[in-house]
Amino acid sequence: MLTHFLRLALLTLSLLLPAQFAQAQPTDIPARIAAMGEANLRELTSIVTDLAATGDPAVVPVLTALGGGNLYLDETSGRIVIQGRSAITDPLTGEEVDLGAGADLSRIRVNNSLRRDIASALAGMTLMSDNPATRFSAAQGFLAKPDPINIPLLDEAIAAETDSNVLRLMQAARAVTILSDSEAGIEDRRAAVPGVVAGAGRNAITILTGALANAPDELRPTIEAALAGLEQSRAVWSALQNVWFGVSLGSVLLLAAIGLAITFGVMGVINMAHGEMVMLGAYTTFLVQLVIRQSFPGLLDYSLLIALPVAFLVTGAIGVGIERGIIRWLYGRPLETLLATWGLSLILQQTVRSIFGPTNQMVIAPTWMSGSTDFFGLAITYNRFWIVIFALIVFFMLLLILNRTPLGLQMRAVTQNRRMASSMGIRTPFVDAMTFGLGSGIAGLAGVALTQIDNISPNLGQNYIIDSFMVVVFGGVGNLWGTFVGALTLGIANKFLEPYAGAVLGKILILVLIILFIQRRPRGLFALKGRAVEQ
Amino acid sequence: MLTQALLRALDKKAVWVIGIFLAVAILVPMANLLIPPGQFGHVPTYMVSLFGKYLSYAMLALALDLVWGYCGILSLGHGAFFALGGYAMGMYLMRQIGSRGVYGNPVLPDFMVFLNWKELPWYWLGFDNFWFAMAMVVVVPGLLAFVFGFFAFRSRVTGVYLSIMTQAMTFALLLAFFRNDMGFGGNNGLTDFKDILGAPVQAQTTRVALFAATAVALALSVLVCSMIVNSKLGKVMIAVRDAESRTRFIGYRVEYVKLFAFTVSAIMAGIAGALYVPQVGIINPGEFEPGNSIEVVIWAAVGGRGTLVGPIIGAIAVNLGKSWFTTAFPEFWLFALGALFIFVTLFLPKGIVGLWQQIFERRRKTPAPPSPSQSADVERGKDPASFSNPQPRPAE
Amino acid sequence: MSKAQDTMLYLDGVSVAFDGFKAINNLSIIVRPTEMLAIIGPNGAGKTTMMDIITGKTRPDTGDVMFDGRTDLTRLDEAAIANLGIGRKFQKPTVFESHTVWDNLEMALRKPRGIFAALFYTPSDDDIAQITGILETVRLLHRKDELAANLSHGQKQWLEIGMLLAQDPKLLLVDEPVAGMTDSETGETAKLLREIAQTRSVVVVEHDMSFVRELGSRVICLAEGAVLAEGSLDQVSANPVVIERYLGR
Amino acid sequence: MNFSRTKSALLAAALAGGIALPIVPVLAQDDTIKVGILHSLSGTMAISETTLKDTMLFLIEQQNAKGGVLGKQLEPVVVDIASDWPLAAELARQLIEVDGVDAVFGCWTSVCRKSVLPVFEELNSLLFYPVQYEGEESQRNVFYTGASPNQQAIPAVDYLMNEEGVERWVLAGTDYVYPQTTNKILEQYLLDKGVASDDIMINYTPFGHSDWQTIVSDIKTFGSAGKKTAVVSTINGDANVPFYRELGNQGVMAEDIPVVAFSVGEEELSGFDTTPLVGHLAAWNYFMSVDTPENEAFIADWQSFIGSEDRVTNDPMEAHMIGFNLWVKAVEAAGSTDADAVIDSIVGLETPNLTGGTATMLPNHHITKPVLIGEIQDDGQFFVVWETEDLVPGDAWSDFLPESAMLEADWTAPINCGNYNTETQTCGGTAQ
Repeated sequence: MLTHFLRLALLTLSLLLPAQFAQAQPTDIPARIAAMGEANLRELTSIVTDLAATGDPAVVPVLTALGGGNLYLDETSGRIVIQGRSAITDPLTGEEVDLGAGADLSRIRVNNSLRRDIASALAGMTLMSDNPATRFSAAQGFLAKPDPINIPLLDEAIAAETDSNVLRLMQAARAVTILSDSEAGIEDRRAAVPGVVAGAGRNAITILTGALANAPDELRPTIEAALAGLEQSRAVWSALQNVWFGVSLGSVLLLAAIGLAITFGVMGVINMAHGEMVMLGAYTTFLVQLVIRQSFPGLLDYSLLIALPVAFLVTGAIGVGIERGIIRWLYGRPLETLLATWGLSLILQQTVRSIFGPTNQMVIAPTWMSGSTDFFGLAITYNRFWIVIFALIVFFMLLLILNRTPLGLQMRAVTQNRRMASSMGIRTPFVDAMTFGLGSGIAGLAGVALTQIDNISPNLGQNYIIDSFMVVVFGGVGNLWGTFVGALTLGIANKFLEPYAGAVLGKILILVLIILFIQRRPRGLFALKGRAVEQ
Repeated sequence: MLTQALLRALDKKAVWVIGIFLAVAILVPMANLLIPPGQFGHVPTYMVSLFGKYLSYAMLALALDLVWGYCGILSLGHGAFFALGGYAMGMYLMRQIGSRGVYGNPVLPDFMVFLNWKELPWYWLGFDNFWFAMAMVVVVPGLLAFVFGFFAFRSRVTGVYLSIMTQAMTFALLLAFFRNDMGFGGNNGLTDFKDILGAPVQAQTTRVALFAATAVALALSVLVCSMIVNSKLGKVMIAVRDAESRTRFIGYRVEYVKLFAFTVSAIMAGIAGALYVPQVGIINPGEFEPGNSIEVVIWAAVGGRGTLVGPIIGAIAVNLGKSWFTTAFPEFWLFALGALFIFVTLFLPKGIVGLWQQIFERRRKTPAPPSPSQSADVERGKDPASFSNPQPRPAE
Repeated sequence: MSKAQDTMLYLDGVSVAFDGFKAINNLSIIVRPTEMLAIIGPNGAGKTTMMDIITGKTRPDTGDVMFDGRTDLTRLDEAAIANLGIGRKFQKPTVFESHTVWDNLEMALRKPRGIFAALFYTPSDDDIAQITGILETVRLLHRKDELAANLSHGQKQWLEIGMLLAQDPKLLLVDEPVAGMTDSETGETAKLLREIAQTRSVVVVEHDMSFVRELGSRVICLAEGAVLAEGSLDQVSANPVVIERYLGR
Repeated sequence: MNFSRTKSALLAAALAGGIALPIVPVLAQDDTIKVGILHSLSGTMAISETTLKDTMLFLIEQQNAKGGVLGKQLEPVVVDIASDWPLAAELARQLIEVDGVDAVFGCWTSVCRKSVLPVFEELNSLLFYPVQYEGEESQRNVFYTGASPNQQAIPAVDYLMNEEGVERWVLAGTDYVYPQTTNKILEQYLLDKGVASDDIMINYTPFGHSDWQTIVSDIKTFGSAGKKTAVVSTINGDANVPFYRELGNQGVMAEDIPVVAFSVGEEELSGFDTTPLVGHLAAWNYFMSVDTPENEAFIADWQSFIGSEDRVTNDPMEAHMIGFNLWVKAVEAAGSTDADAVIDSIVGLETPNLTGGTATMLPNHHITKPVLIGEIQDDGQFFVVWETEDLVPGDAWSDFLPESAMLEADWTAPINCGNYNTETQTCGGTAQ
């Protein structure tokens, strides 16, 4: 109990700016909240400081809501309310309120600086919250705004802390605070440096450089040493980071190209409409999510998973249609399939453009695909991570289909010797249609994944078609492993070139390298051998 | 020797095509300059430059057909040669602006001035001289084609692989020319030309002259092409197209044959580009778009590949359609274009000319060019000469 | 080297394998100038592969291939070998179908193969006479202006032989020349080849035993990429192993 | 073969002739005034430009409802330049010569403007160009109703400096002329403001760049130098979605490293979920969220015209609206649609913009605009956090580029010059 008052006192002190709000009384909290309705940004800022100054836990929900943009003013009744997920509640009491009809909610808007103030204000009040996540963000708040006055508070929190992550962060925050406190003893400050390095993660460098600026000379060497160490490890990690970037870029290329490895690599159809299949996959995802958002909002997080089979079927079906309608007349004339499918791609693009309009469509990222994790200094974004996983799954599924299923067997039979296959009673037209459908379906799957990193616009496909062909040709036509290795090689090479050559030059270099490579190995990385290829 | 070759080129009825374009080169300018506007038969200047543009496209399509229709090399990068020729011309025109640019800088083009370039990059030197520029129009595309072709054909990169590589080439150039640091004006390219050989580019007479020049150039390229295809070399080219390795076995160096055709064709494309730029008044990296190169193939296919007049007809027809559609049905012209591509490949494998032959010459027993499926057999690797070829061939 | 002396074609210890499968296995064959050699053997014996090696289409893994006693063929490519004077006729007749019979021969005619030579080539009266002569030999004079595509199978065979003659080679490699020919045509072909063999070396690959008999030349039987038996047709066909492996009972 | 050659040759001639004859320029009928609309409806730029085409149709319909201009109805002539710039020049020529339009509204990219510019100059017609651009140009026949750098970039940088206390700058852009020039100007401006040159990082990416991992992590590293860092983005349309996604996913929060964009408006944001972007900024001269009666009415009419409640409005649309109204006023004032008359009468005319101010056509053919800074909200709208007290006049020639500092544009007598050198008192450039 006593500690609680002590904390409040400290807090109040800590947030006493400007001074005239020193006599802030808990009683006028409602008034202040009410005042938010008509306040402009400057007034709002002072009100926030003001509310924070009361140190009353009751204001936490208000500030949280304000920061999160969930605080509304009902124009008609003039009430300030919190727009929750399910219900509208009163900011102070937290009870549900019924504004009745005629309610006209308008959001109380905040800007960056205000958001920062709120975060730091909340930090103090939520450091003892029961929810570790809240405590974590609170600790972050302290990390961001170190202030000596908070040290006892931090100490207490650290003593009480159970969650190791939060604890590490709190200790870091404490270390930072000491380090940046000019009153604190040199020894303490020096001792604090390792704490910062240990706890602050990627921000450590930022903090230390900041501290270095106004550190006394006797402190400098320690900080500089620590910085040097960090820089070194960062150099190592940045190399690994590049590999990761390369892998994730490679997996995108793989996804985009693997369908082509079937239609072009296995069937020999120069499928210029491949990119459009990807695009259609993306649009299917968009539609699926649209339906889900309107009818079953609960499933929103799984919309991508639901979209996968749908996209596969839709694009697969379209693929079969194309094969039956156009491609089958052109077998043995690969260069002419190029022309026909190019025309087809124009039509598909324009169709989508006239149905959905030329502008980008929105696919919301599911929560499990947004944000990133800090894997020992490697920043790994979840969407990239899942796409890598997904690419691998698709690839190995495909291998399985081709090598372990009757359909796969027939596909290989037909592509290796059409006449022989048909004379052995394989229904070649059916197999052709299925093969092309499979390739297109996989393109559709790629489309689903691409919704997470790229525009969903009619031009989506064009951005990938050339790269896809490069990957397949580089890897060696008709060889899935070639496509696999090719995609990853190109991805990683690209990412290692980019820092030195820049994005544009890097891409150019890659293209030139591919051209040169093909001179050396005219059949690509993993060329098919034997006579089978000749038919 | 040359004269004989010329005669051989002419006695084939290519003389007609040549004649027509020479006539056009004279009549259209007259119709524009002599017949007063409004009167019947007057060709407005607008139409003149429009058709000038089409003719340069036709020349490009002809160049492509020389390698594709006759030598079986499907190049999806001819737009690059066209654009390079165009840039060479554009650089000359930029230098001609002199101090009339918005900043009045006598040497630097405007885009260099406001990007704070201090002096002219070395590769811009000499382009103030018309003849040097014209030399570059020929040399740059020719050289690129020669080097690219030399390596590609020597290491026997064929069929689909070659096509994709040419795409890669033009795509790489596209990205390169987009870069402002390259000093070619980046995305904006080269524009706002003032005059060519002292004559203002916009002037009616200049436009008409440019048109005439294009028509003559086209006639000349038809002459050159017909000279080539009617010579024994032309026959060898067709042999290469139909049965590449068989041609090797009777002792011809296939790679050189291809290299010759590819280089000549690239040079023609470059010249076409050089004639195109002053008539449209701009050259920018968009010309390197892989899509453009593919469209050129379509023109040739629509008109009828493997003939000299086919690509010309195709280029003019498709572009007329394009101009008309983009105004008449802006929303739908892509549908039309796409449908055209599919229709032609499915139902008109020999293009308009082929159709023409089918309709008017069914009875006459005239040797027809090989049907695509025949030559396709070859593409499929059924070329018997390669039956026991242990070298893997592309799974076409 | 000395062993290669005064031979037209000299293969010694030649082997080549595709993905482990030994198509040619330590093969040694000698063809003397103006000699006719018939090669028989079951399918997959490596007959065609042998021709690929000689004509530079396939590089042997090991072994020497010498032409005219001095030229190492393994270092040259198809065109160079063809220009040395080795002509090849393919199993399936391969003529340039979109060219007329005449043009086929004109292209094959032994003349400078360079680009510009070809570009500015105009047939001299001598050339025309030569081509006409060949057309008579292969009995195609009456169809000289037709597309090769319109020829019958047998005629294509002969046109291809005509192209061989036009190349005026020192060594002819003829792969199944009488496939799909009538008996009379077969006879004619045998006669023609014998004539040719007066002045040049000829290697014939054939299944048709009666035809081989008509050739009346030395015979080699290949199997699994190696020489199974060698000698006159009677000797070879009497050889039990050959009967066992190829002729069958 | 040969015969066929002849025949087809004749066919070619017939074809050419046959088509050539019917296309003889038709002079504009007197009963309507034709207005050309020159935008990309297909190709890469369709994403941005299609809306502008609809906007023009909408404005023209409104005007006709009000009785047209000079008692005549307006007749829109729409063409598709298909993101193909030589085609743009050809179609511009066709609009003017064949269709006989009196004014053209169109183009988005600089290259489009550059390619049609000579045509308008030669045929002396009018082009209204509605998009923010790099400046360094003023042409007698062109009216620039979009922002020039001093009406967008400079104020935005000022805001970041003063309000957010930014000391370290990333200038990220797509590699084409608008970002290149804008960044050149900004770099100079920042240096003048005393920013150290190693506190400025400039980065260019190709069009439609979709893999931003490296660049975003570079930005994070650059931002971890202990100084407040901000990104000034001139990244072009399509590349923005993946860019912002990567920002969001790599946890670059607006509180830490705000991004201020010059090419991201409501239209672009409608393409994705903006929750992770809340707080990032954009600088424009108009936002859909601006709360004025004019804007409310405009949005309502637009949405009813286009028949969709969720279609947004954006800055270039307002620019077209202003340009169109100014043109109408000028035609009324001149009593004719003749180009020269309009050019003379339009300078100095005023029309209300949608943000409660008035747009004035300046002698340099640019207009006065307010500058607004907005923060992205999670509903894809912008919340105006700052705006200039008074209108900023568009400046054709930047004062921060050495070569153009002493240039002025004035299309009124006596100067009548697009690049008047105030030092040498002569028309035509600096380097004389």
